[in-house]
Amino acid sequence: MSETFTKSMARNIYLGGSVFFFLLFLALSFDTLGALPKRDNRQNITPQVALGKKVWEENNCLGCHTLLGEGAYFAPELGNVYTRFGGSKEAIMGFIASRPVEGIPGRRSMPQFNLSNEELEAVAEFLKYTSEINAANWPPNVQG
Amino acid sequence: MTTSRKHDAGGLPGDFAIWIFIFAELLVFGVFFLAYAFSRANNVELFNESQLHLNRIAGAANTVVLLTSSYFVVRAVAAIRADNARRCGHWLLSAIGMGSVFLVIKMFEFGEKFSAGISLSTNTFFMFYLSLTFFHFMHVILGIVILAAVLLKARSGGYSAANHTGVETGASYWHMVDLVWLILFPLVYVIH
Amino acid sequence: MTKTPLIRPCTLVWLILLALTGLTWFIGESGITGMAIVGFVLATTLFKSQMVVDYFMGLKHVRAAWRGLLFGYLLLVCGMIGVAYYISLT
Amino acid sequence: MQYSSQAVAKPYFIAAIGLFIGQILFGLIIGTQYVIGDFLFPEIPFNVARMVHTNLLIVWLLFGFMGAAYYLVPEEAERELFSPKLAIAMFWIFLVAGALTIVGYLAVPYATLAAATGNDLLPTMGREFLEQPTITKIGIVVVALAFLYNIGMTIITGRKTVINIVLLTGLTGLAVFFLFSFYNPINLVLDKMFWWWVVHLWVEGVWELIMGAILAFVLIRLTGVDREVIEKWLYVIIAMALITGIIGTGHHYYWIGTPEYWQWWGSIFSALEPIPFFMMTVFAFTMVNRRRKEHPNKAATLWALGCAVMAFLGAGVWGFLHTLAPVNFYTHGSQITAAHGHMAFYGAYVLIVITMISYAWPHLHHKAPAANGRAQLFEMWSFWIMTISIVFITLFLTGAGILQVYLQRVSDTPLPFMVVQDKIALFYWLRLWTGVIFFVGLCLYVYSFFAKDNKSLASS
Repeated sequence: MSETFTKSMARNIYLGGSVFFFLLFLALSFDTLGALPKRDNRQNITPQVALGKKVWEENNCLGCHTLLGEGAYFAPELGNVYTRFGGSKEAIMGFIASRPVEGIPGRRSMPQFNLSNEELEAVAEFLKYTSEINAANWPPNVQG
Repeated sequence: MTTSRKHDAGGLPGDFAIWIFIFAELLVFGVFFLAYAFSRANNVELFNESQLHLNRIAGAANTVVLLTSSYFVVRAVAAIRADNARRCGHWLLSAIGMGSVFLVIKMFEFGEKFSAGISLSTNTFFMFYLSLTFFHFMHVILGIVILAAVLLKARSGGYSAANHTGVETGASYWHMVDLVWLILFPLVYVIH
Repeated sequence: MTKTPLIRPCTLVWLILLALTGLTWFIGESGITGMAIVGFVLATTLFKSQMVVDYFMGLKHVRAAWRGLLFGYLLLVCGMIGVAYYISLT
Repeated sequence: MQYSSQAVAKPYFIAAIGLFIGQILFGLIIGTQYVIGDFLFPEIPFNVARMVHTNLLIVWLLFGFMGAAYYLVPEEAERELFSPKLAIAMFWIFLVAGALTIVGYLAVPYATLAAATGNDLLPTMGREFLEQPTITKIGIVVVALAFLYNIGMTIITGRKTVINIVLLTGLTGLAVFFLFSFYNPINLVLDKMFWWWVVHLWVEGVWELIMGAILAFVLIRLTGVDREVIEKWLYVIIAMALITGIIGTGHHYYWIGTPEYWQWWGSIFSALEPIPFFMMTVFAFTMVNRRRKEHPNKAATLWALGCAVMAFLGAGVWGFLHTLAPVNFYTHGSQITAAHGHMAFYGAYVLIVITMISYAWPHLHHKAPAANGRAQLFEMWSFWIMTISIVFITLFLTGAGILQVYLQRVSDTPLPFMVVQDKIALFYWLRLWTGVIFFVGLCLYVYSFFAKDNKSLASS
């Protein structure tokens, strides 16, 4: 290399470049925060949905399932489970409540979480709220 | 480490590090331009219709402004090569002034669009228009910051005919900002 | 190393670039379009950008590979824009 | 070893390797559960075992990073560590907190753990990789701050090299972005959006600074190439990593409710993310080829080169495979993601920590620049066994992912998730057996620490 290539200029590129792109990222994130109210279904966040999210988190549901594609890949996607179960909260509640304690021999099984009826309803409501988020038409089909 | 050896070596003007940055930036802009072009091919009517809402006079004026500021930067480099740091400073200041004019015109243009309720989420065309021009807008700001840093050093006698790599480095970046706009203007404002 | 050879072509280049920008703007205003016009605008753009590379950036005076790299980049970008435009016509 | 306080790195490295073993064991458990669904059910359900697998990974890498910092910072700063006592105290606090958390995961149901640790007061649990109880998270912050203080004081009062400064920025960023793990809004989209500020800005942002700094440190020592050259390229590489990686966060904002423009911004910038990894590979090989001395630690050179190559393959190539929005629409949240995750973490972060251990351990333990030839031979064998295993694990998961995507999402008659899982079980079996071979490689690696050379074998 016959060109001038100094360490101090390389450092300037590093510092300037990262500050520049971080500011750009902040600007885009700021725009996103402004655009979200039209997409994120926040008008349907009720105390029940809040409880549902808490139940979802405190039983580590994401340890097996994906929600909008994020989580573990051991069990089905649940972002659209409300749609997949025919728009029935009862079906979701019934499924969770009826898991056998000892599992299903030889097969993957969801644990029995012993949720109260209030918690069951809350989780179902949370999943309904999730299914109504505008996720750019993802997943590709009802199978998730 | 800081003396310029480019004339005997035929290497790129300025510090090589800035050129790595310039190549990276050109790559990003290039991909962005092609993304625009091929998205347009799939949504010709939407793009043509939306393009009518752009302020082409502002776009053309900004091209003139940027070209002129680039020219001023060339004069600044020539001045320092002639060992005239004072004149180099004047040209740099003029270039920064032109860059600021660009920003003012652009902000006027953005204001026009925002008050019409246009945002990144309006449609694909305006997503690209705002993304590309805002991305470029930020580069103009960065370019001005770089030129200002060079100007300060030039004023304090930091450059001479024998040692002016810093001026060439700043100049190269500024020309890149100009270069990108030269493609952006016809692509987004004119071609339909 | 001397000053005049640098400035004189650059002033001319600057004026040419301004004139070509005016032409591009005029084409946009007149509303005329079609593959030929767009091809012309893109060719102008390629020419203008290469002028900036050669004279403003000063790559005319450095190792040819660098200039070639940038020319290749500009050719690719302008060319692919042309291809995309051609696709949009069909 | 030039400074006696560098020795505090030793317990950190031992803990890292110990937890690595645990991580792989739990990996084997969940690998088995993929094919024998009721394995260890209901004692250790999949979600618990997976949480242990991923959390152990994060914790041992953090141990590795901290150990690496304690080893290299004094040498770079040319002074003793600011406070070796603080470093040892933090080691024990971190280890005990980590162990208690893992025990908590395994001993009681997660909901009980959440209730017992007061998740109600500040709910942060139950999100992927951030499953730790809030109190553990606070503990992590405390340890991180004490660590940064210790390292920072050493650097500020000592020689400031590029490696030290880059490492310090990386570690500071690691601590700062972790703070977003305390932000858990009820709005799911906001939750996910800022969750990535921890996860993405860690692994595709500030961790790359740490990785680059460690790699540069080791390369200077192993090759004897001029520090100026290596540091210059370190700056350029991490600059490229951040230029592409920060906006690259957008590749996680395609389908979680964030606006559509992220599909463009994310695709364009993350498509360029392989560039810094490619530069790192070229950089590592160039430096080794231009070496000015023959360092006796051949194993460390192998780990370092392997790290550069595997990081490029795993993070660069396998990342690029599914980063473009139109592809990701089909592959998002499938086994393709798992394939990429395994090779990227192994290539970039597992290998950089082992590179550092491999370089530092002989100095720490034997007061010599390299372990004996037989120990190095075992190290090299373990490198090849683990690396080839991870390549095959990645390939099998990619195969599983392609089939899954086709059957479940692309075909005209999409099949339900569990039906598809049964159809691709063969790939999971292959992955599991490859995982066992990986574990053999890991055992060999552990053995290499105890391997005596032929001479002492013959005399005994």
